[in-house]
Order: sequence, then structure tokens, then C-alpha cells
Amino acid sequence: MPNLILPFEIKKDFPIFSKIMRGGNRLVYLDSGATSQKPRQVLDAERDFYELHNAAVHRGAHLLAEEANEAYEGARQVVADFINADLSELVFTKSATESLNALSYSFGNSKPGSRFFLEPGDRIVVSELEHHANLIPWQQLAKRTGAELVWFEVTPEGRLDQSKLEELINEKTKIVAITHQSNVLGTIVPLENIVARTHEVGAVFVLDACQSAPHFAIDVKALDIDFLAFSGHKALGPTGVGILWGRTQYLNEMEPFLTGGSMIESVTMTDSTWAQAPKKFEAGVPNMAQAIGLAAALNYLTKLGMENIANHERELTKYALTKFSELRAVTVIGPKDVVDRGAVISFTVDKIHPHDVGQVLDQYGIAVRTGHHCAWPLMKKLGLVGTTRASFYIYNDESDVDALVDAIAGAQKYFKV
Amino acid sequence: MPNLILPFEIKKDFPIFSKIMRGGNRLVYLDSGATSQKPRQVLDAERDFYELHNAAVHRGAHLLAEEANEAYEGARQVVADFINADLSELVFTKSATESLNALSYSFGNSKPGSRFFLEPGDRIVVSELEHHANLIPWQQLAKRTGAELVWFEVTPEGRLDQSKLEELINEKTKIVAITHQSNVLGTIVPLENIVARTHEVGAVFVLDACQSAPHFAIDVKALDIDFLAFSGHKALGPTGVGILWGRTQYLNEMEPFLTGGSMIESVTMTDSTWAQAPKKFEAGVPNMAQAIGLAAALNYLTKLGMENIANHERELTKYALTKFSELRAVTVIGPKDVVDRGAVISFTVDKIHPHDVGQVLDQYGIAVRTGHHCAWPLMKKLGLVGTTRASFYIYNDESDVDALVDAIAGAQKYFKV
Amino acid sequence: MDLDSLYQEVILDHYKNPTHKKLSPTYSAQVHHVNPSCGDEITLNVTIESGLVKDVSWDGVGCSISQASTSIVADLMIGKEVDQAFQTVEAFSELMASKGTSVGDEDILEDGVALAGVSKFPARVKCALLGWLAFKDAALQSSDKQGEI
Amino acid sequence: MDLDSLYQEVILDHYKNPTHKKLSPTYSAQVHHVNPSCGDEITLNVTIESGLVKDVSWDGVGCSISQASTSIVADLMIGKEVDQAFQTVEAFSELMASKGTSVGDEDILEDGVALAGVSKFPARVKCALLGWLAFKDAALQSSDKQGEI
Ligand SMILES: Cc1ncc(COP(=O)(O)O)c(C=O)c1O
Ligand SMILES: Cc1ncc(COP(=O)(O)O)c(C=O)c1O
Repeated sequence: MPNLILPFEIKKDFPIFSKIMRGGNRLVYLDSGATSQKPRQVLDAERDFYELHNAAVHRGAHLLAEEANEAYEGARQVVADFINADLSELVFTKSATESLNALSYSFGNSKPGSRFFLEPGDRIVVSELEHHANLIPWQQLAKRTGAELVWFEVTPEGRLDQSKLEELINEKTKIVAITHQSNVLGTIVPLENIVARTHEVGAVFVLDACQSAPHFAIDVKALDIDFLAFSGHKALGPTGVGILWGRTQYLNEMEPFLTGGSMIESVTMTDSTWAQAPKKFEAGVPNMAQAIGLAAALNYLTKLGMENIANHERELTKYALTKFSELRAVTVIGPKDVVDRGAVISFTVDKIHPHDVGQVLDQYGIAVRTGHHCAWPLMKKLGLVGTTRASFYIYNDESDVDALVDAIAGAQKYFKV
Repeated sequence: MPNLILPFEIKKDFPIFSKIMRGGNRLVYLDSGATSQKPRQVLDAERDFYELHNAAVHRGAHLLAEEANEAYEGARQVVADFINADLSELVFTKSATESLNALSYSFGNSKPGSRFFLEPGDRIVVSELEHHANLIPWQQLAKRTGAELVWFEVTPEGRLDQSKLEELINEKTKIVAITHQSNVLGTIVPLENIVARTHEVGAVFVLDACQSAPHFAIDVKALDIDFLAFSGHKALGPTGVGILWGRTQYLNEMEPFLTGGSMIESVTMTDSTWAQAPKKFEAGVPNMAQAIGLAAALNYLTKLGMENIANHERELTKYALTKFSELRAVTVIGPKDVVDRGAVISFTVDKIHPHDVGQVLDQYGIAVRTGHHCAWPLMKKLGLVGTTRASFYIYNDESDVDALVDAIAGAQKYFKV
Repeated sequence: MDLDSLYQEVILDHYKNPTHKKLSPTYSAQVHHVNPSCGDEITLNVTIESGLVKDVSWDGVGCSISQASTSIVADLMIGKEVDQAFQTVEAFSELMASKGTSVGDEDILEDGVALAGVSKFPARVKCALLGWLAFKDAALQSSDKQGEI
Repeated sequence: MDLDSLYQEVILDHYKNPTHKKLSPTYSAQVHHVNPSCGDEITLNVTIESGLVKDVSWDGVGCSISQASTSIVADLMIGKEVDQAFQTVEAFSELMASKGTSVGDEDILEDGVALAGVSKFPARVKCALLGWLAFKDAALQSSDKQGEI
């Protein structure tokens, strides 16, 4: 099958790849798991908004306000289409972190009788794979409400252990919040049984799609989930914009999170009533330019084709895993094959601390991430102080993997191990 | 005194003023109270970040991450200097709305014994001048904790009535949250007595500086306040960035608001501890490009000189108020002189609904805001269904006021009143 | 001037001399609708008997478009069968969504076609719809009640 | 290669053969410091008697810079008067803030000057400081305690 993603061509859209790095090297960017680079199409869309249509949405009747509104709501439609959602279900936040906190605070604001109301005896289920952003908000909600926090464990290979599914997700469970793909190990979590069980017990399922939505096609209806969060900046989009998606019915049943302008129906000094979703969850003048930039980013991805992107990343991951398997001193942490696995590879190098590996790679112009990757409990579980992580995207190709492999050899030579 | 602000020159930095508006007119932008326009210096700073330094801050050890970190922390320094604050006190949020909600939720998360802990019998004080963003979060906090919400009233002229200061801010008071300048009437609130009384009873003072920080010099130390919030987009900055400032001691005493990556000290599945401020309040990959854009905006303002800006706006307001006083059918709502008053003028036109006034002005290329301006309780108090609001900034001059006055006459003719 | 397509004579007439703008003492349903973004408010009464709209009356504050539109809808609906009234609301909603591409069917909408130009001003569409949606809401509530009896 | 300014021979030696890396059974203060952004952790014991640093010992996990730096600080502080030790920490902090413009005073910092190059790598400065700040914290705590006695 021909690879339909051509990183060499794609790179021309990304100005940052013209940069000269330390040691006079080209940029080998293997840190898209932390944040992606941005094509000029995204930067142009933002600039275009500011230069031609900038005004506060939902608030003015003048031409600029009309145009700003159209651009902003148009962006909402693009994001909705991207995950096969309805327009009224799509909330712009500042980040996935905010989206997940919005859920945890809104649930915490629920009144008795609401399906989202939690009290002692109730249960929230997460997993050991979670990024801090999909762990701590639930941990804190549990503390505030007296609910119990329980979690799926990971297997030594870094898979989610679903053997205790029925036991973990029991009749007391109100919320199940799981990552779609581990940002550390690349593990993709098969959701079907978990979602089915969640609904069987009458709970809601929250998907952290930070590491999946930018990399393969997501269909919220097909997944049959209830809420989803992801960040724009990992999907070619600007910083400062995230997505919260939820079923209309749930969003309308929920208490608001941030309160203020534009999310109200009526206000007196002592009382307020709320607008319908999505407005109810978008208090204040929104991040208009960033929403519009994100729409441009998702249009860029859609044009490449999410299927093609997923194939490209799979091939690249396979290539990298094969190369790594030939390196005696390198241990891949997490799944060693490309089944249910994304383009994120964590590894350790014998006798060299991840931080030192990263430092040497940097000297070769290679950007990776090192440390606990905001998943400290997972690191502890796996008995590691940290890993070096390479994550791939549409602008990476085999030459980047080769550069990485050579640089690892360079690090070993440098540290004489 | 010569006017040191030259709107004609300044406009050259703002691409949007080249736009042709409805009816072939030039853009007369009188809606900076809702959001300001952006100079190319701001757009360039954002683009420069994306094209040369984009990476996730606080997380990587590679060159781009180092540069991104330097740019982001450098931006923090610029904002801190702008309000005479210390670096560790300055938190980037997505908006003033988020900043104010962050306070209300963090206070709501407090444990008994904390100075921020609220219970029935405690009191929160706001005013009738407040924008919904500085009213509803406190209203909701009062509801959640059982505390009492009380408020300063406005005089018929639209001033804050401080005659009941001692009664309103009593020993039970924990929080006083007031706007610096009304976004509807332009009223500037003299803070000295209120802040002194707040501290006398051991409460904390929160300033909504949305309409002041962009327009005149703010010195948090001189004001002796405890917390402050403003939005970047009203101060020439990008959308999607706001500021929360608080005294270091308080920020460190407070519970966090959003939880997730980068705001932690340590994390296990069941417990977390927090980093010091400001990191404690910046969960997740931050809005880096927007923070950097805001710094460029504040540098732009500082170069013009906040004193000069304030003088320019005062002169322009005086000119507009004089012109308006000559129009029989126009009623200015709010202070009629320029004492303790900013460059925001709300008015009504006899027998024409504000919305219809705005529509006709739009036809002349004039952008104003109409309606309740997210201050519905104030409108009701003043017995109004809404106003038309013109708000001025550095790129406005007397010709804009003249255009406005002519267009109002046009509206009267059009509606035959 | 583009404005004329928005503020047709008919609209200004209805604005200055609104019809049925006095709440009836009795009704089968009363609703209160607001437009939160601009503060327009109306209260609207309908009386429905045996599937027929017997009476519509209202009171409110707001811009010329919202007030004229409510005056028009009141006038138009009285005497219609409920089903037909809903179809009329449907036709008007479609007109408002047309972004200036439709002139509206005068046989169905009568004076309502004067509001066709509003569809070119997206920020005003909700002004024009206020009375129509209030009527629909009230009519639905009153049909519900009849169902109960 | 720029890297050599970061990873001086002295550092790699301390990393491979750290000194005083075995927690003493007794101490006047023990602290546990972590670097939350990368996960480096150390536990450090100090024994202070009559204003004199009698012993420093530690254990921990982390990168070469943090571990070597802690080894250096332990070696350097033993035998110093507390005041002098604090001045040394101060001098090291200044070196780390120098962004590559200072080479450090070898009379004061001894092996610590080998870490001068770290100041050119802002992301690594906190690695280098970990042990020094832990020492300072422990020494302060133990002085406090002596104050109590
Ligand atoms: C006085 C005042 N407070 C708060 C806000 C809320 O700001 P934002 O919508 O940018 O969060 C505004 C502006 O809308 C304002 O004028
Ligand atoms: C799996 C996962 N969840 C949540 C987040 C948080 O995203 P953000 O920091 O953009 O809010 C990240 C990325 O940092 C992630 O990888």
C-alpha cells in the first residue's frame, strides 16, 4: 500500500522546520505527544480573523461582530464534524485539562437527584494509564464528595487489565474516565466492553482523547461514549483552545462550570438562570481566534485523511520498533507490536538516565520528552524513574527514526556505557 | 498640553482599519469595551513564537522547550511589570472570567481554618455596577457555601454609593469584589476607603480591572489590593488569555482550581500535593502563544505611555460628552463629567431602541455595542432595557466622535423621530 | 441603502402601532420569553379552543424588529387552526434561515414577509423570531393541557 | 561539542562514583526533595553540631547532573561552619543563574565549578540545584532545632 502521507511535502507548510538547531542540525521533532507544530494554514486563519473580522461574538450587532460570530460558529461546525458530533454538543474550552476539570466541577455542583450527583458510597473509575489531567480532577472530586476512586491496573506490558471489569465498574459507579491512548506508552485502550459495562450500570463514560483525536478518526456516536476531551495544540492547532464534547441531554442537565457573561438566560443580583448548551459552558468572550485556528488545523488533517495519517504513523512506529529491537541497550516500555498502539514510544537506555539521553539527543537537533510525562503513578507502577519518549506525527518519516537511533548510539559513546 | 497619542499614526499598526465597511464606509470602531483591535506587533509576536520556538513549556529539555519556556516566563515578567507585581504572583488564565471563577472556586475548595473558608453567616460584598463575570461567580459561591451576598448600590448618576460602607463591609465579611471601572457607564470607583475598610475587617479585596488595566496605569502595591483580574483581548492582546494576580502569600495558602499536569509537586493514584504559585494555578500546557502576544500588547501600550493614553481618552470623552450635551434627544447614562470616569459612554436616543440605533450606526461603518452589556441588574436598577455604548481607545479621535454624532442624527431621520 | 431591506415600512408601522399588545385577562397558556443577549422580553397569551387559535395577546419591550414581529405574529395567528399555525411558524423560521435568498410566501406569512430582509442580518434573526417562538411554545403548552383534559 | 561544557569529566566521575551516598543512621535533620517536572528525588541527612556541619549523607535517583551535584555538595559541606556553608550555597545559586557568563570561584565551590556549564542549559539548572537546596533546607531545619534546645 502506498504511503499517502508525504512528510517531505508536508514539512513545507511548517515554518519551524527551517530552523537550525543546536550543533547546526536540522530539527527532528519527536515531541508531538507534548505539542504539535503548526502549519501556516493555521497561523494564517488566526491572523485573518484578527485583521479582518475581530470583534466580540454573541454581543454586538455590527458587521464585525456578525462576521466574528459566523467565523466562530463555523469553527464549531468543523470540530463537530471532525468527531461526528452535533453542533449544540460542542464546547470550546482552553484545553483538555480545562474540559476535564469542567466535567468534574460541574458534576460536583450537581444537586441530589441528578445523575451526576455523587455521595459517599458512589464510585468513580479511572485507570493507572491516566495523564494527571484525567486523574487529579477525579481524585479531587472524590475527596470533595466522599465518593470512592478506583482504577484499572496496567499489565506489565502496559495494557489496560480488563479482567476485573465487572468488579471495578459496579452498580455504585457514576463516572468512568479513561484515556483513549496512553501518552506514555502509546497503548490504545479497546473501549467497547468498558463503555458497554459503564452504560449497563447507568454510569457515564468520559474519554480523554488528547492522544487519539489528532491521530486517528474518532466518531463519538460509533464509540457510544458520553463525554470527550481533547486539546487543539496537539492537533496542529493553536495553544489556548480545547474541546469538551458531551451528549446534548447531559450538557443541558448539567450545572454550569464557569459563570459570567454570555452563558446566562437571566440575571438578578441574587439569582441567575442558564442558557442552553453549548453557550452555558462558554462564559465570557471566548478564545475566538484559537477556535478558528483549530478549525483550520482540523481541516488540514481532514484533507490529509485521518485514515492515511493513522496508516502512516503505524508504518513509522513499526519501523521504529524494529530498529529499537536491534539495539541491545534500549528497552521499549509498553507494547512492542503495532496492535492497538499509537505512534508514541517510550524507552530507556541502559545506564543512562532519560534526562541525559534527552540532552544528548538535543545536541543532534532531536526533540524528545523525558521524565514522568505527567503520569507519575504509571511510572511508579512500572518501577521507573522516567523514560525518554519519541512521538511521531505527519511530518516525521523514517529518516527521523534513523537520526534517533544514531543519536542513541552517540549518547552511549558519549557516556562510555 | 499636547496630545501625545496620535490615532492617525497608531492606526497604521492595526490592519483592520483598512477594511471597507457596510455602505462603503471606513471603520469607526467604538467597541473596545467589548474587545480591542490588535496591532501587527501582537500578531507578529504570536507568529514568531509558533514559527521559531513552539514547544510545550515546563516539560521538555530540548532547545525549543527551553526557548518556549524563556518566552513564556519572559511574558510573565512583562505583565508583572505592567501592574507592578512580582513574578510569582502572576497567573495566566484564559480570561478575566476564568480568573474570577478561579478565585471563587478556589475559595470554595478551602478547608475550615483557612481565611478563604466560607460558611453561613459569612458575607461576600459586590456592587450593582458589576459585570456578570464579577457577580455570578460570587452569587454561586454564596449559594454553595451558605454565605450571604450583599452589594453596594449605585446612585442615580451611576456612581457607587459608599454611604453604607461600614454597614456593608462588616466583621462577617470575607470577600469584597468590585469593578475598577464600569463597562456600562464608565464610572471609575474610588477604591481607597473600600480597600481600607476591607482590610480593617480582615477580608480580601478582589479588583475587576477589565476596563481599567488597558486604559490607565495600575499599581497593585499602591492600590493595596489582594487580587486582580483582567483580560488580554481588551488590552490589544490576543483572545484566549487573561490575568489573575494575587499576593504570593494568599496564592500559596489557597487551594488549587484546575488540576492536572505541571501544577503538582507529587502524585499518587489517591493523593496529590501542589507546586508553588504561579504554577499551582496553571494546570496543563498553557496558552503560551497568547501569553506572549499579550506581553507584546502591553509593551506596545507601555511604549505609548499609560499616562498619555489616559489623557488622550479623557480629552476624547470630554469632547464626546460636550457634543452629546448638545443633542436634545440623546441622554447620557452615567457620569456627565470626566471626573473618575473612563472612556465608555452609554446613551439612549429618544424613541429609538438601542438595538435599532446600533443597526443604523453599523450602516455608517460605526461599531458600537447595544443591550445590557452583561450587566443586567444594573440596567434593571436604572430602569432601562438597554443602552447604546460607545467606548474609545488609542486609535480613536475626534473625527470618530463626529461620525457618531452625525450617524445618530441619521438614525433620527431614518426613524422619523 | 441596505437598511431599507431591514426596516420595511410595514415593520415600522407595526412597531409604532402594535396590534394585540394588551394581555388578555384569560388564556389557555401564558409564556414569557427573553432574548438574553440583548434583553428583549415579551409575555404572550394564547387562547386555544377545539384546535383553533381563538386569541393571541402580548406585552413586551424590545427593538423595532422584535416588537413588530410579535405584532405581526399575533395578528396572523388568530383564527388559524393550530396545525396550520405551526406550519406558518415553520415557514417563517425557514425564511429567517435563508440568509437573504428567500422573499417568503406572502400567502402564508402575509405581513411576515416584510421581515424577509432580517435574514441578511444574522444578529437580528433572533429578534425577529422572538414572538414566533413564544407563540409556538404557548400553543404547545396549551395543546398539552388540552391533552390532559 | 557544547555538551562537554555540561558534562565535564568531574561530573561524570561523581555520577559513576558518588560520594557520601549512603544515608547515615543518625542525623540532626533529614529532608526529601523532588523535582516534580522530571521526577528526580533525593533524601539528604545532615548532622550539625555547635555550628559545624559534621556530616552530610544522601540517597536518591535522578540524572547525572542532579546526582553528581548532590555528591559534590555533600563532599564540599562536611567540615564547614554553617554560615560558610550557606554562603557557598549562595555562590552556587548565583553561578547557576549566570546563563553561562560566569565560571565560578573554585576556591569556594571546588568541584562545584564543574557545573558552571549547566547555567547555559536553563532546563537543567533545577537538576543541579536539587542537592544544594536540599542541603540548605536540612541545615536550616537543624539550626532551628538547635535554637530550640
Ligand atoms: C468589567 C468587566 N468585567 C469582566 C469582563 C469579562 O471579561 P472576559 O469576557 O474577557 O472574560 C468584562 C468584559 O466582558 C468586563 O467589561
Ligand atoms: C493523555 C493526555 N491527557 C490530557 C492531557 C492534557 O492536555 P493539556 O495539557 O493540553 O490540557 C495530555 C497532554 O498533556 C495528554 O497527553
